[in-house]
Amino acid sequence: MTNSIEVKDLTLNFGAISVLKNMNLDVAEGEFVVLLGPSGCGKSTLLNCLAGLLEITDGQIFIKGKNVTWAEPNERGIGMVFQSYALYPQMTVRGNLSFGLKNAKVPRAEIEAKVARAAEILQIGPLLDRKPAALSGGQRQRVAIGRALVRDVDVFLFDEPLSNLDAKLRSELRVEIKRLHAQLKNTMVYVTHDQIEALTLADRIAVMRGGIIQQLAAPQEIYNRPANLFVAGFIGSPSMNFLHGSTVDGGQAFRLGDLTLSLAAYEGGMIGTRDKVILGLRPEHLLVQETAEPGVTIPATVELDEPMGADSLVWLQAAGTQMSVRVPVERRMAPGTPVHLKVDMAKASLFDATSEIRI
Amino acid sequence: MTNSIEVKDLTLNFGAISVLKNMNLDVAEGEFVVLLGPSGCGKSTLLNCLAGLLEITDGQIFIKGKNVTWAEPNERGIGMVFQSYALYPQMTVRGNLSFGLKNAKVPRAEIEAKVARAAEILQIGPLLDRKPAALSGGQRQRVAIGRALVRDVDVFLFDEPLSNLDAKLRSELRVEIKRLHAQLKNTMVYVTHDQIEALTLADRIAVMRGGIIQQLAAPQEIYNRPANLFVAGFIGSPSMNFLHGSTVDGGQAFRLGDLTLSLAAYEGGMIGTRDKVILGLRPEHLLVQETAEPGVTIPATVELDEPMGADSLVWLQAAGTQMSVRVPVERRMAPGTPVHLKVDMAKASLFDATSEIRI
Amino acid sequence: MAEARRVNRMWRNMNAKIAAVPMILTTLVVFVGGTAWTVLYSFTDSKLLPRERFVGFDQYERLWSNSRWLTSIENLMIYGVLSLVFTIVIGFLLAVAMDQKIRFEDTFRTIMLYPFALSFIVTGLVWQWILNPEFGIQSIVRGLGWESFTFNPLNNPDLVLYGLLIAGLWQGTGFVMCLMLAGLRGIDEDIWKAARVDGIPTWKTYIQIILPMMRPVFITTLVIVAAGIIKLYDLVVAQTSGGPGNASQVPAMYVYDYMFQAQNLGQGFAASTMMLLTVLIVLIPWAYLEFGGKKHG
Amino acid sequence: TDLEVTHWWTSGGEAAAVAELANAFNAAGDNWVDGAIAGGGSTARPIMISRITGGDPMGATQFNHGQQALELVEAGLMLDLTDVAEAEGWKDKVFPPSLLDACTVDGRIYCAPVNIHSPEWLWLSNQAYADAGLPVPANWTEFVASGPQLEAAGKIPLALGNQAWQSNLAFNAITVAVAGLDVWKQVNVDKNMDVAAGPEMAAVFTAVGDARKLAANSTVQDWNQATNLVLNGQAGGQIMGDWAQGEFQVAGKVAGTDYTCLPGLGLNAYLSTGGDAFYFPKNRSADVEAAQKRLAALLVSPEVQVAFNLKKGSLPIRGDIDLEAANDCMKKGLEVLASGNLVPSGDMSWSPDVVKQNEDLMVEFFKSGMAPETAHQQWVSNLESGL
Amino acid sequence: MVDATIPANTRTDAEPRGAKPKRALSGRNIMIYGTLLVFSLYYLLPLWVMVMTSLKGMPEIRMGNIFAPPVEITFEPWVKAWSQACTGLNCDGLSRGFWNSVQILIPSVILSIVVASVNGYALTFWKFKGSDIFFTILIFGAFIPYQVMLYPIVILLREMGLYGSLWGLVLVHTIFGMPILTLLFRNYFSTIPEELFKAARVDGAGFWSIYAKILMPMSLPIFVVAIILQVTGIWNDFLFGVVYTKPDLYPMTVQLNNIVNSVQGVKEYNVNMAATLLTGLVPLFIYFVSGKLFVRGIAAGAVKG
Ligand SMILES: Nc1ncnc2c1ncn2[C@@H]1O[C@H](COP(=O)(O)OP(=O)(O)OP(=O)(O)O)[C@@H](O)[C@H]1O
Ligand SMILES: Nc1ncnc2c1ncn2[C@@H]1O[C@H](COP(=O)(O)OP(=O)(O)OP(=O)(O)O)[C@@H](O)[C@H]1O
Ligand SMILES: [Mg+2]
Ligand SMILES: [Mg+2]
Repeated sequence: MTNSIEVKDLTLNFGAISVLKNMNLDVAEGEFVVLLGPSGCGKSTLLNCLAGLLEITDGQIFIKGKNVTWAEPNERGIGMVFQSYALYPQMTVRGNLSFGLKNAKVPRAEIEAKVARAAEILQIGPLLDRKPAALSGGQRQRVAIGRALVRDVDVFLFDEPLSNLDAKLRSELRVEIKRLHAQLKNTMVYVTHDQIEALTLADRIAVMRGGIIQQLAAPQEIYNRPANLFVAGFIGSPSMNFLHGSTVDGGQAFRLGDLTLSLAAYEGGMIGTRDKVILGLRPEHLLVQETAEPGVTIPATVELDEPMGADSLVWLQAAGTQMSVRVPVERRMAPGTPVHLKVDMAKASLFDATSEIRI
Repeated sequence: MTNSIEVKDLTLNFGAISVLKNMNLDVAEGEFVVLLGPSGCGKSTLLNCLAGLLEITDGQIFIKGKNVTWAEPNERGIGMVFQSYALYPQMTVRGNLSFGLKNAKVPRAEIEAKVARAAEILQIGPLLDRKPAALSGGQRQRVAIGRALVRDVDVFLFDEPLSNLDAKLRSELRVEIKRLHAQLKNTMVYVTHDQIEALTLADRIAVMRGGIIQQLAAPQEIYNRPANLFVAGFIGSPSMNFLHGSTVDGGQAFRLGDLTLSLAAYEGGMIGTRDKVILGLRPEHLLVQETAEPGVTIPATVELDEPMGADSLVWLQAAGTQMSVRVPVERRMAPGTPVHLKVDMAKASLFDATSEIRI
Repeated sequence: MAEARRVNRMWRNMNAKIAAVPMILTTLVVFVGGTAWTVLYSFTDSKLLPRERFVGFDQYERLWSNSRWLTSIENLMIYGVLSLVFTIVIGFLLAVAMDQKIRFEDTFRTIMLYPFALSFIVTGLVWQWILNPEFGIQSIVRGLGWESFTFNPLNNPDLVLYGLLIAGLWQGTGFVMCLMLAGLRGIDEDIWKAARVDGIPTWKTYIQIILPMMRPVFITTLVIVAAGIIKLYDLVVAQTSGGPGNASQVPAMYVYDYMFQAQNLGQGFAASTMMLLTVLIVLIPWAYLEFGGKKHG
Repeated sequence: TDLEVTHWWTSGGEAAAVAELANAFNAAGDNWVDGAIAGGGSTARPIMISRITGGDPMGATQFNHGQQALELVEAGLMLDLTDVAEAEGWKDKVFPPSLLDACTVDGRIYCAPVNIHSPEWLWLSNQAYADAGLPVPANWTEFVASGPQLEAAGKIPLALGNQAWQSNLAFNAITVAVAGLDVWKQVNVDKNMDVAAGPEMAAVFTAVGDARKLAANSTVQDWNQATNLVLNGQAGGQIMGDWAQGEFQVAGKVAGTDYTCLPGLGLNAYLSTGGDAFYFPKNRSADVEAAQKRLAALLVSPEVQVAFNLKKGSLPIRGDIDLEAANDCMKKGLEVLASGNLVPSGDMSWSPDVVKQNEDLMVEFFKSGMAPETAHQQWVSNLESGL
Repeated sequence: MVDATIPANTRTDAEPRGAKPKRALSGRNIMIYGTLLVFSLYYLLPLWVMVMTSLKGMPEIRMGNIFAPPVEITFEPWVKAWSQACTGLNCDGLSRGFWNSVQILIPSVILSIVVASVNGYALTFWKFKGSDIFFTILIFGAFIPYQVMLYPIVILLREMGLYGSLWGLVLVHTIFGMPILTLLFRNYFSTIPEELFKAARVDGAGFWSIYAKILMPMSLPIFVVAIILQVTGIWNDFLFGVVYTKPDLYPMTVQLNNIVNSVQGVKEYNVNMAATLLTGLVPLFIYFVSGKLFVRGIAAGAVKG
């Protein structure tokens, strides 16, 4: 048994509403799994089930091979970090860190040692005697992590720990969490709806929708080979461009009106001839050029040009829809300019329009 | 008087605290100005002064050449869109849109025409009879804009209109606002602390700190030639890398310990020999390569590698500090790898370490 | 221009200023004016009608040598402390019980809250009746065969305050429970979760974490309950008339009796002034916390 | 004309008496608007005073004789009744004359006395004594002596309401009875503080201490509840004013057979002559003023005096009328009155402030273990505050 | 200890799965419901006694047990309390006060709530110099015993020419309701985002129209709380009703006081209880009907420090 967390057939209903549906999830020892999905898809609910904060309707949960389905939260060997930090406002940082330990009747000296160690790891030593109200957002977040840290748990659960912070701080703390993970080697389950966080932090990402895991895979796999249309559309900002068409010639080519694109380079399953398919192209996998190349380019007209610092996002009208393309920021394009978009079919995704599953 | 907004020596104190200090700002007819700055720097305060929602301590405000310093908010010809939408919860969308017109005793038929037009522009026609609670975040935002739209104002003021939305919606609405501006050609003043928004939307960006405008210029100018250290560090994500060193040989080269970089390609003022300067290098202006090139490269060791979808951020230890570099996502780098960073000095920024001003 | 600015400032928000007039008048004329008037006349020897014959601190000297007044003050302090402690403790306990996702919450809440709808006069009468030794609890228990049972607080000078307390708590705790319940419901759910993950037992979470977090609720409650205690009058009049003897006298009764019955306004005003002084002593720290604290924090 | 009359006569006997006044007034073509306020003078007086000073006066209002309304008169808020008094010849008819003196300020008359109330009565329950197998005592001394036996028979020897004024009334009654007329006068009229602090009064306090023991088990609030205890034989006796008689009468009890009354507690048959009077606050309307004067005249008229006092159980304020219908007790009172054994009431000689302080003192004394000596000292200093 | 309840590394169907089984009669539940029941008894006892006593005849009351239900139910005490009980010469019970109370109640409740809510509104959104000071004094006013203010208010009303009139009393209720109500409204309004107010100002709405069109419709919960508190307070008021009006306007509580205090021989406890219940009916009804809204309203902002 090498899995740190095993979720078996987990179902959770709130009254008549089924929030998690027969879910299975294995997390390996030391793995960093990110739960990603739109608001209300059940991410927090799943996390709360793992922590024992919600009573599940059916199924089993194992942590380190132990069945903890009925165990109390503090008996599960988990630590949890909340979005709103949930620090105890009237206690100092030290009090916050040691409260759980004191309660577990850990000897004083040991508590102090643990607090000191956590403070060192998180670099909050000088803050130990302040109250949470006197801390900045990032510092509070660190204390919240520290509270889990002192308890020497095997599994860390994070519920959107960075979403209350501003962009700059967020990117700093992201790096810090990643480093922490590298240092502690704990198992971590991390909820977010920020893609950048998911992509940068995760060993594996579980993309959820409506209480069901849509795809569980490594970030690059999810980014490059999304399992279905939902995952493809959800991951990546700006979104993947979708072209609704059909495959012809036994799957040799994609056709949309006059446009035909060769699928020779496409990496996927058996394509065959299909009436309705959707071709997904990421903005950075399209190349803007002046010349047309039959079977590889799509003619387009520039609509708008959004410089974003390092690169620029160009919005174009192409194949009857709006598409976006990423170009270096030096390349300014005037609205109305006719151009051609060269498709890198090796990096494209093709979906069946009915089942929405990747072909 | 061709300026749409003129702010003259504006000062605003809250009691003893001076929030805006002797500020001057001219916004041209039809211009899109973004106010950007860290939290608490006075962006909202400035906007509220423009709108007449705060009583200023000193100075004058002109809108369309009229002195509106003492005018009521509704007499200033401005419309305002708030971060939390601030829709009237008990009124339908139609009620929200027409409330201001009704207050102004506009005839009924005219109100209807205006509401219909705004609904069309914003594509909220089918929502007119819903209450705000029954709208999605993006729809609410559109209604909030509509409320300003119906009033046919010259100036639109936006206070972080997108910051409550999720990333996906945010990028969609950003494009929409830009298109709206192209269509209406109103003057717009837009507060945000999201750089992407600032960079993509603005004709000019005003970067503020502590109630003072640090730099007011076009986005690319701000990005590439930040006026001072604060602007340089604030704009760009991940942040610009800073190297603390000195200039030698009458400004021919930058030196940090053993490292010497030629400043021949640097585009700036008179450099001269200075004891303390700071060299700013953006992550995307560094090239990772295996070979050293004296005077142009910095030796570095890979620390961490953050894949972010399209590209990947590599954190390195170089020249005694931590630096980040942007590389294509395909290029994975193992921690510990020694590499060399090639500097594109034409895109670098050099600051005097004392005055923090760009040289 | 500076002149124009000032004029402009004056006329801005005219409606708001007009709307505040009732409040300003009430505070200035009634509360400040009335108080000042009372304090001023407390230095006179006014009898039935106020008159400006100043006698210095005579009224106060008499007041503080009057055994009824001293008893009243002592009673108010004992009753006040007990009442504050018990209302808050009971209110909080009940709110905690109500917060356990129980069944019939509506019913329980209505039961606890309805006494608040009844006036102190009614409360006093009913409890006088229930505590009456001839009809009430004492006679019932004796009727059950326990002949020596004695429960006659209203006629025992040592116990009469507890008799008042039973009635006062009956009337007021439900409302405090509502305040507390509302406060409990306002606490971030995540705090609870964090405490559970930390393995803190529920009771400990309430005492060590939730209680300190409810400070604002406690302050509101304290203001409301304390205001009621200082004004305590109707309940005493209805339940004991201050008796037996003077054992349940309270300051408000002293004020009323001396102003109107004894026709010694000066003495009544002096007693009022002392009561107001007490209020100030209680309120100044509160005002400091409420307004002063915010500015500095 | 409508005339609003406020008063605090709300018990059974009192209400019946008021009805007599109202009927007489209505019969004369006016309209008596009754403004009864229950709860006794202490509840009602503040309301009355507020209304008079607030500028919304009633047509007429009850006060006790004496200083209660003095300042209102001095402030010019009360109607001058001198012309009515002269026309009706009150000076000659009102007896004892001290009653009219109490209505007179600077030679003008401001109130119409309606009755004489003497508080110094001991009411005894014949049935209670029969139950205990004891003879009905003839005076306070015997009553005190019979106390323990009564108690042994399961009776409350002395019924006493909890309200402060009742304790004070008992005190005053015992003072007159135990210390006698001279001491009373020296203390209350001459205000001789040496006498007040002297041994005679100390004896009074000892006597009151005895009364305290007898009343230890009495827990009722109102005076008529206490009377009720006597009336149905649960208590041996009660010190209460002559108005208690109204209650016996309403209950159909007969003086002499069912109950016994001892004026001056059977020791010194002196009665103090307090009582009720009506005042007429100044009013703007001339109509009302005329009606007020009509009512004033009516109140003192012989027919009304007879009808009213019979119901109320109090004594009439004129010496020239014949109360044939009066019962045993009233007759005893009339005799005392006729013989001139009168003392001025404390209400008339002391300010309400002093009276209130004494009430506070007495109620505390009766319900606590305060030593008689302490109470005595306190009492003297209370009197001194009113000098 | 953990291992005792959670056997490690074994997978059978017998081991924990799904929801944790619960005992209905856990110690915790017994304690919670036990506490609630005991207190409910305490709260209900007086009501029980009042209702039972009011349905008994005097003879039965004299026999003793106040907690026993009546052997013979009689509604006579109710009839008597409502329409026959005497005070002085007036023998029409509570009935004559009822309409007076209603007449006093309605304008007093409306005016006091309007004034207090406007105060709260001004104190939240239109702060002027010194507004916090006025607010502090107002709170101070909440503590002033009414007896202290009785006399100054008599003078005030006399000078305004309102003494003895309905409007004088309405004014008094407005003044004394102001402190606590203003506190409630201020706390509630301060939870409403200021942006909403700003948006309305940009839309050209003035002081009053923001109040009436934007804030009022949003503030139902706190208005409910205020109405409940005021109805209770004003309906139950005795002191102001009797001191600042005249007999034509005396509220029901004055009759109640008269009935309760006019002892004719023995106390008629049954009539007293019936009168008490009758007087309390209006506020009781309001509590029974809107108790839920009351708690919600309080939660919605009244308890914010
Ligand atoms: N106590 C509850 N009772 C009923 N439904 C609930 C409860 N808690 C959550 N839900 C529902 O369960 C669903 C999942 O909620 P959950 O909080 O897990 O979403 P989430 O993925 O964490 O969303 P977010 O990103 O907004 O935090 C939602 O539709 C929510 O409405
Ligand atoms: N009513 C007020 N009284 C006192 N100080 C205030 C008030 N409103 C704002 N401030 C202070 O003025 C400064 C500027 O506030 P402002 O709201 O303009 O910042 P901002 O740039 O909009 O920040 P954010 O990005 O967080 O919205 C802050 O330091 C704030 O604390
Ligand atoms: Mg969530
Ligand atoms: Mg802002």
